[in-house]
Amino acid sequence: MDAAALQTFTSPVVLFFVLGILAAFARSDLAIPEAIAKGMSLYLMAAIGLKGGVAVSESGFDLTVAAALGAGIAAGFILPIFAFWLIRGFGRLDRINAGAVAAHYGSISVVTFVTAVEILEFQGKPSGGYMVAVMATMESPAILAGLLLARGFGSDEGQSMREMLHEVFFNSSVVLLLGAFAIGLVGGADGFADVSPFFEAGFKGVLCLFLLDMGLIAARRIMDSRAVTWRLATIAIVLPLVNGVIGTVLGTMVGLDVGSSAALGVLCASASYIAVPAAMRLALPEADPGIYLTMSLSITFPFNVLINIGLISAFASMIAGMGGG
Amino acid sequence: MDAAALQTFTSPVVLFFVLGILAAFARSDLAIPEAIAKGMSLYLMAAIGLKGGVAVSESGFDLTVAAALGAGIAAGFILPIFAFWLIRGFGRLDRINAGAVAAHYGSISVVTFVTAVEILEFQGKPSGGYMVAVMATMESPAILAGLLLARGFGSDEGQSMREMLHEVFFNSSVVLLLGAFAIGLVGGADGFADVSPFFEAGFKGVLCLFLLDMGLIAARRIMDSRAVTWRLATIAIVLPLVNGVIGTVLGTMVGLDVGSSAALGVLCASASYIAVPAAMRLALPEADPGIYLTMSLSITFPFNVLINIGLISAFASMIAGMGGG
Amino acid sequence: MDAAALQTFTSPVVLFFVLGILAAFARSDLAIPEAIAKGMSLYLMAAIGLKGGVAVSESGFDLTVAAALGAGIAAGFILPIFAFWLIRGFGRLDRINAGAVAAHYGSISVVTFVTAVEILEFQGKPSGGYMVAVMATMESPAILAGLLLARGFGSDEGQSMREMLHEVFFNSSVVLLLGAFAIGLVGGADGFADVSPFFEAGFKGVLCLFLLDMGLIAARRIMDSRAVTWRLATIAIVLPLVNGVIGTVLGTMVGLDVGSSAALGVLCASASYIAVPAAMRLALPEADPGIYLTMSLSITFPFNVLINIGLISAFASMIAGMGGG
Amino acid sequence: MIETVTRKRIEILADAALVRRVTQAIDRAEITGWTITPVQSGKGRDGHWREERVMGTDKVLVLTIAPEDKAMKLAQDIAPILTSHGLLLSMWDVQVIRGERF
Amino acid sequence: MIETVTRKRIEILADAALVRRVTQAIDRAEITGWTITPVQSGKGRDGHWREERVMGTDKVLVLTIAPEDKAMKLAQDIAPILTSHGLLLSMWDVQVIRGERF
Amino acid sequence: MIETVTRKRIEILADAALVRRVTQAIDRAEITGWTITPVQSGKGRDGHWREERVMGTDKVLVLTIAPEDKAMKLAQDIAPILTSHGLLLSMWDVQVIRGERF
Ligand SMILES: Nc1ncnc2c1ncn2[C@@H]1O[C@H](COP(=O)(O)O)[C@@H](O)[C@H]1O
Ligand SMILES: Nc1ncnc2c1ncn2[C@@H]1O[C@H](COP(=O)(O)O)[C@@H](O)[C@H]1O
Ligand SMILES: Nc1ncnc2c1ncn2[C@@H]1O[C@H](COP(=O)(O)O)[C@@H](O)[C@H]1O
Ligand code: NA
Ligand code: NA
Ligand code: NA
Repeated sequence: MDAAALQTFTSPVVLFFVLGILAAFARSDLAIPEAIAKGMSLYLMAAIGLKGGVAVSESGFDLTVAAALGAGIAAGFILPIFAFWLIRGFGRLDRINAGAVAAHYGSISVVTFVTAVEILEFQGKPSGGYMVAVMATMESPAILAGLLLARGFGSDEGQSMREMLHEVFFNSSVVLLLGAFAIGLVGGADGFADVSPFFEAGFKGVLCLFLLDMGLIAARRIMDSRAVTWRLATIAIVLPLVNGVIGTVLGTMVGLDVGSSAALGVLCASASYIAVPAAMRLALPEADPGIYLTMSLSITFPFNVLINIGLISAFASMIAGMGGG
Repeated sequence: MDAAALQTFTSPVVLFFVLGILAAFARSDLAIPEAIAKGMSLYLMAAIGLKGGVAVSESGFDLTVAAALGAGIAAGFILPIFAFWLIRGFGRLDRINAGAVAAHYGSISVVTFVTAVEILEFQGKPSGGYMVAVMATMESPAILAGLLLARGFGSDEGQSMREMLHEVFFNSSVVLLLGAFAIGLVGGADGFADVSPFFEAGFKGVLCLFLLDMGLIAARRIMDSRAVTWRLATIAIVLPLVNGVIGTVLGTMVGLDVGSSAALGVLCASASYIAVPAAMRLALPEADPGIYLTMSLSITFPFNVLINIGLISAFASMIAGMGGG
Repeated sequence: MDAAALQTFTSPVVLFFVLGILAAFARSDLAIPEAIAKGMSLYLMAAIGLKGGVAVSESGFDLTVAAALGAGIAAGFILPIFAFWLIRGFGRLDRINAGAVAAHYGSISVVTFVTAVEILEFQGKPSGGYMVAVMATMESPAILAGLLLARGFGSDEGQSMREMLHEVFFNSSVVLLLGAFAIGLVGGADGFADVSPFFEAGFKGVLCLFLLDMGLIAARRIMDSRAVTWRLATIAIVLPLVNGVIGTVLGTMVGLDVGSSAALGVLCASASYIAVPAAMRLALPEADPGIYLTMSLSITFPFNVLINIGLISAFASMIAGMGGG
Repeated sequence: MIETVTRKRIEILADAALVRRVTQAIDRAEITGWTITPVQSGKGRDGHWREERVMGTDKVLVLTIAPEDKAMKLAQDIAPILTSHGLLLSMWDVQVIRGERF
Repeated sequence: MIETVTRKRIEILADAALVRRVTQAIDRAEITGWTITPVQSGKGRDGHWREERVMGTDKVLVLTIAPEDKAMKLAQDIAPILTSHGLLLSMWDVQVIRGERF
Repeated sequence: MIETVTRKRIEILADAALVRRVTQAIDRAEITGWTITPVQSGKGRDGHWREERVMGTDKVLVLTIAPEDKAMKLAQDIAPILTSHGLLLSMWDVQVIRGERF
């Protein structure tokens, strides 16, 4: 394992995240207005979508892209099953809560992905632009999977199921990511040149402030939290480790380059804390947000940003080297 | 008519607007926080004001500028009369509502103008910097005209008239546009160099996100709307067509260049949906916002951005060519 | 005295401040959403902190830096005593209100400092990057000093004192300024390159809009205000003049360069209107915000931005010249 | 036991643009003060609306506490424009401490 | 003297994600409208929360004014999910002008 | 018919900086929870203010529902600082479902 795993810590993006965590633990009143945070997250999604679309408009769609999309969707359906089994067994949660947590770990976190893309680029292992599309398609399947695990097949009331499916396919981040991706694809590098000072030059800076906010929120939540046992905390570390390995191996197996394999690993390792919680309040209102949000946002998210992205990146390089030997 | 009318559709700015409309029709929950939208609109007005002021500080004030200002103010007083007549007759609205709608169509939409400026530049027909001042002066006259049409001359209570006049001259967009224009004029290109990375580089990107939001809001409003009849919808298309022609001819007649004539046409064609609705709630509270907002924001605005700007641009080139022949 | 004192008025940053003041006096409804204003102030603090940290990472810590820090902290404890004496005697305020006002004038205003840094740079007298750290350490001592002056030593209830000390050391601007400073220090110019398009290119533009808002708020407050007598208004002008001289002399005496001496002068001259008011509501709720906010925000702040920064800059050059002779 | 007295609490839902009409009426009724809280969205006979601050079509809730007589004066003053201005008014009895302040 | 009539005012605290469940119940009770106001933070048995719009974990207050019978219909309709959905409901009598509108 | 019980609803207007004083008093009165809603602007004896979050001079509304005895305990606890801290308190009877929760 190379030094990559540690290098993360000198990136200003990660340092701002750490600053947020420290400020929250020191009980500082530092806070970013919700409207600003929401605005930054929309900006980040539009920017990453555009960038991916432009990249694909240049490289074109090919078999690799199709393979990556297939791998992502498959992972979205399969990972929740493993997670569910672990959470019910080792984690000792009831069916409803276990299903909700499984949905979170099967889905993805946009910010974790974006941070990983920055770090991978910084380490000279850029991931393919099509990974943005993979990410967008991975957001939703796990919501369905988690719901089926929690409720079983027959028991659902039709109306809430329809609402839920709509939420799954037209939820704001899916629409914005894929929409911006399509705009990038249509406009190409030329059309993008116009708006790139805004979407490209500002990107890392906005990511810094957004991660500052996420650090504050993640740390404050864990300080208030009472619902998470040591068993669940352990799962919130083990799942990203295991899923990261699975995703990276999967990516390498279907022929992705090192950066893209690592990015797929990060997607599998990441847990949603924006789109899925909203869907779960609607579909499984009895499930306790104190459990699933604390696990995904306050444990898994920092673990991924601070440690696991570095590990996955190193692991991707390692197995790519082995395949090449 | 050249291809210009269609070219609009590959601009990312317009594509984001379309994305907003589609997302709203798909009932996605995508939404931009109001504070962010308000902030973006302030940014756009400050930037366009500054840019216009800097341009005029270089070209200087001359007879053309005076002619453009005069044409704009005249249009602001006259266009509402034609609109009022059409709305009462063909549209079958009562006096109060007809006056309110007329005020909207006599006034202007900053965002439509800004979008047109971008598109005209993109097509190699830049408009003069002084058009920003023309726009600012065109915001208010129509409010007065519409009010007089709705209420008649004698019937007004003094207090609300005074309030209204104040609103008309010191309304936030007039103040910001003219204020930033003056700052650009005083500071000139040198003073602007300092702040141009912020106000210039970010401009198109912010416009993209703002139009995304406008697309969402415009489409949602029309989905909820019940008050707009097919007669009114027809007027919301016919008025911008007719007013666009009038403005473009007027501009060409008083000697403006192609781009500026087209910009004047767009100003005449555009209908206010920010400043005037606020003034109307105050001055004509009995008028139904469901009518005037839906017409100006949900029909005329998309029609202008998607189709009419292209038509007006082509028409301006055409009659400029005729004059030149 | 050179022309520097007047040059300030052609800077777009100052012109936007003037625009805000004029708009408020004209009773325009121009307003910047609170969330946006808050976001801009966080952005400005992060940017100035980063910039200072990067500068120090290059110049290194030395005796000058230590001297500047010492001078700043000393000023933070001593200036409130002089202010308290003046406010009780000439200003005729009771003990509680006098203590609260003294705390404001002993502390600092980040925005005044940032504006001064821009103006000094514009005049070719850049201040040292370490002045950011000096500013951050000067925020809190005066809060303690003012509180002791208002309450005396023995009388405090333990709990509110503890709350207050916490507020003093972990208040959001101290945390963000020092945190960003540390990140700049750790990352250095290389790490900063990544995020500089966002934090550097946008800086002056954001400052323009922020000062527009401050102008609006400052002018509106004075229009509503009834609590400030002519005696207090006089103090709000005299204190920044006197403190500015003290700070500049202090800076020159401990060996700072012209720009940094002037910056220290501005810090001493400036009065807090963000961090300290919040602390005072908590620690001295009986004190009247109508007095301390109007003095610091509506009189001293505009006076500093429009006039005093220019004077201090000229004065710093003058005494530096004398020392050099 | 602390002493409480009974006052009327009036809440008026109004378009943001029309708030000054409402607060001027409160001032005319010589009530000591008022407080405005934001509103996010709503549905009435005109259908659904969302807060759209850019367009100035948002609404707010104006609340004021006053003695019965002043409250009725306010209600009477504002009643004629309730319909034309699309206002919504409700009021009820509340207990307050420091009754002399209202 | 203007005429006032008595109506029930119901306020329901609900997760933003669940608001449509509440407003659909209001519509089912054939109440003429509702108004939603934002909420900033709170504390209950589950501990403290802050409004975290990015995460979709914020709450809002839904308020509606209705005649007693419709109000009770709404309360009865919504009672079964109060606990499972973490809703908080309170209601009281208010006086309104233009009683025929509610 | 669903069963409702009567509780007191207390609303306290307070400076944002002083909210913890209020919520600590609520906790001391052993009330199960509280909810904070934002406030936009207002007018009192000190004249008009606007919400100015940058300056930390904004206010919020703290609302809590409690049985009468706890409500009175809270009111008594907080009465002495009402004037010095510029708080505004009003309370009234409301009906709630699931009375055991309050
Ligand atoms: N009668 C009232 N009704 C409602 N709110 C009030 C009333 N009086 C004062 N307020 C609110 O309390 C705040 C402080 O009032 P005061 O302590 O009188 O300056 C004002 O800004 C208003 O928001
Ligand atoms: N019964 C009601 N309860 C609470 N709010 C209402 C009610 N009816 C109307 N509203 C509010 O008043 C606004 C205007 O209603 P309307 O005048 O009926 O269109 C709506 O958007 C709602 O916010
Ligand atoms: N007694 C109460 N008074 C007012 N609000 C409450 C009360 N109890 C709970 N809440 C609110 O209801 C939310 C959920 O409470 P709970 O279901 O007890 O966790 C809290 O976050 C508070 O905002
Ligand atoms: Na995952
Ligand atoms: Na027009
Ligand atoms: Na000072």
